Amino acid sequence: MATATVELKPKDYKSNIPPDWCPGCGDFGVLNALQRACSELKIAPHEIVVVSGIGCSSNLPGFFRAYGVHGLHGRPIPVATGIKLANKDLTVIATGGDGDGYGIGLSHMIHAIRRNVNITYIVMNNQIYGLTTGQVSPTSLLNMKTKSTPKGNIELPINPLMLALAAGCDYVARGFSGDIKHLTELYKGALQHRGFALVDVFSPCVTFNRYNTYDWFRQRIKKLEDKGHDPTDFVAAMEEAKKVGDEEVTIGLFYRNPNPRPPLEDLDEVIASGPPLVKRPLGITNAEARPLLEELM
Amino acid sequence: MATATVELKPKDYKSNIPPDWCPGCGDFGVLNALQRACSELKIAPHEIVVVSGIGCSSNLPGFFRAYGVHGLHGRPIPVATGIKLANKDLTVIATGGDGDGYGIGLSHMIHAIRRNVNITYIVMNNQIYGLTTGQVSPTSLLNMKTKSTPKGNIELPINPLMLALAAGCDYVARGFSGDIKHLTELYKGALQHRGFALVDVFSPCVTFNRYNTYDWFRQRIKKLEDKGHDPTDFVAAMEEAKKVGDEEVTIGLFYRNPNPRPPLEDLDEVIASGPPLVKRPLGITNAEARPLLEELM
Amino acid sequence: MALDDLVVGIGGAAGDGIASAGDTLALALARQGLRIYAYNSYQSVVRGGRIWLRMRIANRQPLSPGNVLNALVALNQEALDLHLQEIQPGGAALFNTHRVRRAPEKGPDGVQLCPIPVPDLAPVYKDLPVIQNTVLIGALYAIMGLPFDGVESVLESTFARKGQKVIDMNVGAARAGYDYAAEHFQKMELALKPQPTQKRYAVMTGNEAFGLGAVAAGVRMYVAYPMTPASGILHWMAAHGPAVGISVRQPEDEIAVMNMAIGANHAGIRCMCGTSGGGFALMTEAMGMAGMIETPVVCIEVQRGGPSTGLPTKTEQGDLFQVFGAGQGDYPRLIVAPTNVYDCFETVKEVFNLAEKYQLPAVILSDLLLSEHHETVEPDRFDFENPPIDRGELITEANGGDGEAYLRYKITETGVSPRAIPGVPGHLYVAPTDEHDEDGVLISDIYTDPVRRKRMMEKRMRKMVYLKNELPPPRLEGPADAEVTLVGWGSTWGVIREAVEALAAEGIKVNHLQIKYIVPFHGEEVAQILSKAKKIIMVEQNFGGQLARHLRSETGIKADGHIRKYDGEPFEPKHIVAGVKRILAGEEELVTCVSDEPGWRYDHPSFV
Amino acid sequence: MALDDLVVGIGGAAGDGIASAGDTLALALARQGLRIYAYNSYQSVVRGGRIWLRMRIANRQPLSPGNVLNALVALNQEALDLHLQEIQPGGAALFNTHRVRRAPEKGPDGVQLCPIPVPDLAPVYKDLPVIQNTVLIGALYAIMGLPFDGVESVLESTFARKGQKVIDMNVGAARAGYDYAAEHFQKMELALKPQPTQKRYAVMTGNEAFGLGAVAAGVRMYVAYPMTPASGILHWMAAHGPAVGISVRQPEDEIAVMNMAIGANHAGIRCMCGTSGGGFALMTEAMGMAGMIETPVVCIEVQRGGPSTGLPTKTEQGDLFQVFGAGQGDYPRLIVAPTNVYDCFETVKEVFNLAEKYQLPAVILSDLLLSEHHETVEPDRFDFENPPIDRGELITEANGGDGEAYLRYKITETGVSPRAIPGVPGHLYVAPTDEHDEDGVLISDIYTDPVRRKRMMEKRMRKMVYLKNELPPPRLEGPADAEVTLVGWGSTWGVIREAVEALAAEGIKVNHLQIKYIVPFHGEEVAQILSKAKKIIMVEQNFGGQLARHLRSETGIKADGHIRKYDGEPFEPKHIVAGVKRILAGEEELVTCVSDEPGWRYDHPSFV
Ligand SMILES: Cc1ncc(C[n+]2csc(CCOP(=O)(O)OP(=O)(O)O)c2C)c(N)n1
Ligand SMILES: Cc1ncc(C[n+]2csc(CCOP(=O)(O)OP(=O)(O)O)c2C)c(N)n1
Ligand code: SF4
Ligand code: SF4
Ligand SMILES: [Mg+2]
Ligand SMILES: [Mg+2]
Repeated sequence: MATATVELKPKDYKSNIPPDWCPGCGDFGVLNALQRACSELKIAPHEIVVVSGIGCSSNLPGFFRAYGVHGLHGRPIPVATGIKLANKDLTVIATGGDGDGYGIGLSHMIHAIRRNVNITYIVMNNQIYGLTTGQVSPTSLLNMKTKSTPKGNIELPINPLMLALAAGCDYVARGFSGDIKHLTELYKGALQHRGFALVDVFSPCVTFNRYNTYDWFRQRIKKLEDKGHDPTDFVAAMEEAKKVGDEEVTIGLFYRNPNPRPPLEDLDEVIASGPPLVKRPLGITNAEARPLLEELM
Repeated sequence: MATATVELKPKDYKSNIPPDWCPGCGDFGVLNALQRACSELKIAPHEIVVVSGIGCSSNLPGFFRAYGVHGLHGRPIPVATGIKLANKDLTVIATGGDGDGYGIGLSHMIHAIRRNVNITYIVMNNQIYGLTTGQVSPTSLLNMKTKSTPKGNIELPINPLMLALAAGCDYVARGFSGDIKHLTELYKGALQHRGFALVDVFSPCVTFNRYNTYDWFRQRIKKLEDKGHDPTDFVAAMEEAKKVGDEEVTIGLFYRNPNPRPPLEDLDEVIASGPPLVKRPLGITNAEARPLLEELM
Repeated sequence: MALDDLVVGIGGAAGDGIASAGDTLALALARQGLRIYAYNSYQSVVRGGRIWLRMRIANRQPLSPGNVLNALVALNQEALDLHLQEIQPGGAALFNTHRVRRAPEKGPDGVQLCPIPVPDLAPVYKDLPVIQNTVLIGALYAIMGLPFDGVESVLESTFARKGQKVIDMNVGAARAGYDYAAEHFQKMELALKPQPTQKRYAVMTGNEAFGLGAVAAGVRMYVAYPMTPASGILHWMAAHGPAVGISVRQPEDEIAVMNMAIGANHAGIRCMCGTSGGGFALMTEAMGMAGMIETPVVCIEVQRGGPSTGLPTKTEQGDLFQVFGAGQGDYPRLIVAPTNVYDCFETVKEVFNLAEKYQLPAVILSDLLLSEHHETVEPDRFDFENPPIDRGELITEANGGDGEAYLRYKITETGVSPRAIPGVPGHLYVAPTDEHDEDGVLISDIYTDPVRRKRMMEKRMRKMVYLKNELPPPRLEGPADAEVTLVGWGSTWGVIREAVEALAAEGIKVNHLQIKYIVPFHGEEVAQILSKAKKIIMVEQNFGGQLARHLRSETGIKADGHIRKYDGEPFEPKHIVAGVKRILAGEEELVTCVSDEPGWRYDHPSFV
Repeated sequence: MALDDLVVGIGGAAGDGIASAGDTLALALARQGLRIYAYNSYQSVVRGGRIWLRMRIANRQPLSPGNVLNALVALNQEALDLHLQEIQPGGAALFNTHRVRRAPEKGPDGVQLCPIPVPDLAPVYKDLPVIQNTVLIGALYAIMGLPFDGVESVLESTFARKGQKVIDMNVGAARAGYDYAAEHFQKMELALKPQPTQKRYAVMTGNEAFGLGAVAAGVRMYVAYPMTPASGILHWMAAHGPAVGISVRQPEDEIAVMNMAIGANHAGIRCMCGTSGGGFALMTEAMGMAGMIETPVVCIEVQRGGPSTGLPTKTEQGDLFQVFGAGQGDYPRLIVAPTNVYDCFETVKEVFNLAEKYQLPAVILSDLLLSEHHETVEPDRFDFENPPIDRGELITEANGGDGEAYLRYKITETGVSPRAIPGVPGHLYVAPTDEHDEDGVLISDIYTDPVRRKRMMEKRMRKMVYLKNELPPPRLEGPADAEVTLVGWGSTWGVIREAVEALAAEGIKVNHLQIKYIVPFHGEEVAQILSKAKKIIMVEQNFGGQLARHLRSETGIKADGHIRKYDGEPFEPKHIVAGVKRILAGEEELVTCVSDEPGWRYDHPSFV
């Protein structure tokens, strides 16, 4: 991660496009904290690529001043992987919603974790499909009424943190978009972590999720930091991650592997062997290529 | 699960087609144990549907005398889900390989688990892509040399049992195709469990996986039953599932929830409300449908 | 001249409640025996931006959003600023003086400005700003000169579940608007005739008609992943399905949707699924599977503006080739593009019967326009009993049999093989996506056999011949000796038909061929019809002229002219009228239309 | 008459090592300056079943598997039983007396039976049964009358890494077979002339040529999920890529493959991916994304027998419309079907230059035949330096700029907008799959604008016009005044060309148009060429006549006849020759061919 010498303020990460989210949407906090984290870490906007899927949350790249790809629903992670492997000097952030990441895109996250692709993945988890106007999501709580479950959700919500831990993720955190300072710190840790980092963020949808509101969260949120949780303790992390539901909502850094695995870019022999692929000269001479032909002769 | 009164022998579950697997392939044991389990549970062949994906392993339905669907690579679970929801009286078994189930199809398994679709899922895990002649699989061990990783695999293998547990699976087991008796018992438990049951089976590929051979397994295998493992203890199950690698290979029943969640067919108000959907009469009269029109008037 | 056909526009922002205002208005009019056609131009945003709902009101059923604007209900300043100039003489602009602070002194010539002091008329406004809609609808009703009871009855039923207090509040607000307008403004000169109340219409969207069609077809499960503009089917189903025995499931993605639907149909129920273009892209592999294992399945593909995520809330007919080319290899399939709301209902019934009879996957190609626009329909034309459900050669019970082995994929004259469903004794088989023999045994692995492979391929494809013979060929509408033949497909039927009438009124004789069956295609019949055409002009809501290409590939016929629109907004009759005239004048062969009235446009700050 | 062109068939089961026996033979011949064309008919099974490798050997490069069988190497009883009768007079049948116990007394007329006592000749056989291949290849070499050093040199290099002992054992076994055969059997009468050793050929498959093409094109990453028959590219890349700086990754599915490839190209490297039909079905959504965000990407789609899983190890040209219709909506794309092994190499270089220049997704349509058959090629024709890499208008460094804001999607005459890659200062933008303005800002949400939308759509599609102008139109091969014009596409070039020659030899004058560029299509040029054709006959390896349909949609031209094959086995020249004659005789308009020799057929027990 290259750092810039000029001073970078959060506003330097603000595009000219005002976010089109509903007033009060949790995603404002997610954006805000990310702008702060990048400015505090002094990562120049042109060295950042934010890759999203499709959803309200996935509109974020348009509001964040950096390079961006606003891709397909559920697919930010493979796009981000391709970018990172092509240019390992870039800071690559994948982002999107709970439907995008834990529904249609779930498999990509788990595989990216086991490969340890060096990206930060931020999920704006509002427990609903926002952009499509309020259907059940894989993180909707049981019995939640939505447009597609008018009598209440009957499917056990997914536990993304447990899944990430089970998949071998070395940095697993959860934040709340109502606590920007706390969230900023989680992002900073994630961005500094070399390897796949998951930051799940409870980011209330004020329009379609009338249940998991700011108030609902504020009444339940407990910070791991206040609980004396040791983020290097995998078993404790699993235990804490397991607790979800109506009583308590835990946020903070669940797990950071004290002996992190090397990221994919260090293990792929070609990528590890030199500067970013994109900076390597193209072209091969006939003489250089000759052994490839000789082998077939 | 309906049972037949006539006596059913394992051979009654044998089709006329001799398996086309390589001599010595682990999948013979998987098939054999499944035929035994069904015969011991006396489930009539016509009340069983075996749904597979694509792979050597996925050829199994052709050799098992029952109804079958030999579907698309990675997609047996959604097909099996559709069948089970349409006709909850059937015993539905989804099966396939490690590439099929934990690679391209991973997301379906995790979502089926949280929905608790009442099917048994058997994965013939040979830690390689067999049918496509030997590429790396999501369960290939680190450093394994394959056609697509000639210098050794650099991606952390997936841990399907931990993922299943993290996703909320109420029946999680692992068997070894070299121990048919043990495997038969795991199957029987899975088939009797009302809800999603995962049976991961180490099923050696004698042609393309020269590392994880029968011998390799025999030297390492430990049975949970011999270890005094309590399958109702979730935390212990996670701990045991976490142990994988070169030292020890644990098989047996990792977890069975003593208070299992109800399966999806009991929660879906329409399906739960009567006989299998397929047995309900079709057609609606104009009078019955009238309220639907009235609402728009 | 008193108008007997007028367009009311309601403009505001997302979150202003325009859709429900439109619903109230539409239902009120329908209950009074008037006909409406409403189209909502909205944006892919949940709050803010711009919504522009146009409702055409007439005694005769309108078939398109129309060409003009007669009355405007501006819910904010911007809506007034943008659309005021579009209003035709004789029209009116209604607005809430509290939201529209900078109203002009006067409107365009002949247009009445109707400022309405909503906060005074409905004091609840300060806590419940959406009440402005109710007040303004009331006022509009007065200006249209219609009796208030239409609005009243709708508000009563809409709020029935919320109790008398809420009803009273709403009816009071509407009444206040009605009375205020009656007192302060002139009535528009309209020739709208409310009908006796026994003649009531339903207000329906294409998506609702699809849902009703599924009910009639005996569908027992609807599976979908949300995607605009197909989500309306999911919402309708979730709300209404369970009461009529339809289970509704939302899986993790469209791959699961299609595979699950195939599984359910394979097990013997009728299961439908729905999506839009991007979701359908993920279903194509499984479409081929259904073709290969000969399991019927029906998917509704509601097209929107493409390519890729494109214009999620805009209309287009851009997915013909995606559906045509779905999946690798050749396999039998049915692709049908219904032409109006009634046809949506009929098509689901028809397509399920055909999909089951021929054991193949079927796609119903709709688009945002057809699926989401509202129109009045005659409820009695929705027959849930006819045509009856025909499940084809389906074996659902052990038939005793003659001892012969059951061949699931038996080679037959028609290509159709009797289909047993799992659970039936004596009919065991495996349905494989690999090539297989009559008994389902693979002929892709050790039992390779080119001769059998060829026969099986031919068996499957033979079904297309018989299927085609069952489908009614398209019919030419309008005068045989027309100067021009307009050819369209699917949802544009209505607007083309209105354009034909408008051209006739100008003395240009035009007839019209609308294609509903895309695959199989009535090549010979169409060629026959078009061979008599003097000038063939294709009308398509896409860039590339997808039907023109399909038509040419089927018949060799190259159209003489093309009218296309791909800006996301639907055709208005005027676009087609102008296009035909330009082509006739030899000015252009390809006319591309655009909705460039100021009301459609929106500037944005630059990104960097 | 001494044959100068003969076909050797090697038959056995999967696991018998036929492929490597074929490799040894091919390389031995190539090193002696002979030309080969080999096609392996195998089954989707890892052990057992049947493998049937046919190698055509000649002094002039053969372009197809040929029509007949001249020599048989039977690795098991079944291979002998099945293929013996196919051998032409003058031919020979070689087999191991230990594997083939029930050999007939004598072969067909003029066919020499050559039983070879492998266990005696190579005692290691009992522990290493695959040594039989080496012995039999040695024997075959003697019977073909070729000097042994070809085989010897190949065995030496093949086993070089295993040490002298292994080399000696293999060379000894081959030599024993050679000597035994020389002593006991007659040489075939052949006119094969080994060339001086400085004229050496390489033996190459289409997949290897694609890999080499990628190296030449400057590809820095290859991404694929295994799928027959595209896996050969992955295997070649995994084995050779890293040494030339190509990273090879195998993600979790084809959706990830295509999205990752797009990401990598977006970041500024050249990244290629590959798959077969079923995998491509999962890539179509992302194809549309690449079209929309104008990121170049290249995918090789190697077709196999469909529909669905179909015939995984058999050849077909059945995916034209899947690729044509990939993804919803209209977007620019390039689809190219290379026609031979050299062309595979050239096409990758060409297509990357075009994809980057026009910033669009490109698909190279191959098939199992082209991708997996082996043929001798002249190594000097593989030029890695020319044409040079042309990356189009790519901004990889801050250019100081003139202070003007960077517009990633600037509207230009050609539709191409200079593309900055992430990391370059001063060029920030977002690449969105939603419709967007020149600066990348969405015009699907609040900034909806039909006028801009229309312009952006036109900007993107304009690229197709310029792209087309750059592509060489197809050329008619053969006499201008021919009786018949055969039209094919992609991989069938060679077999059609040989059929043309065979027909000429019979006095039927035929010429030949092979289509390489599917999209964009040279409609005018093709129409021009075909307007002069007396009788147009399409030759396609599929059921539906996909190119015939495409041709008609582009030109209106309806072919006079069709020769099709969809049994999974490739065309042989004789199929086309017979088809042309039948069509000329007016017997049929559509001739479907099948490989129904007994050697292709395999019965199976019934399932139930
Ligand atoms: C393949 C595909 N399927 C469906 C959609 C429609 N779609 C757009 S956003 C979305 C879900 C949004 O939910 P989430 O990811 O949680 O984001 P949110 O809007 O809640 O921030 C869906 C289903 C799509 N764009 N592509
Ligand atoms: C969409 C798709 N991609 C790829 C393939 C090719 N393919 C067939 S089987 C297989 C993997 C087989 O591995 P596994 O699932 O582990 O089964 P095994 O053969 O090892 O039993 C692949 C990649 C396919 N059929 N479909
Ligand atoms: S709908 Fe919900 S998630 Fe979307 S912008 Fe509004 S509040 Fe945010
Ligand atoms: S290749 Fe491996 S998995 Fe496949 S049949 Fe042979 S041994 Fe079994
Ligand atoms: Mg969400
Ligand atoms: Mg495997």
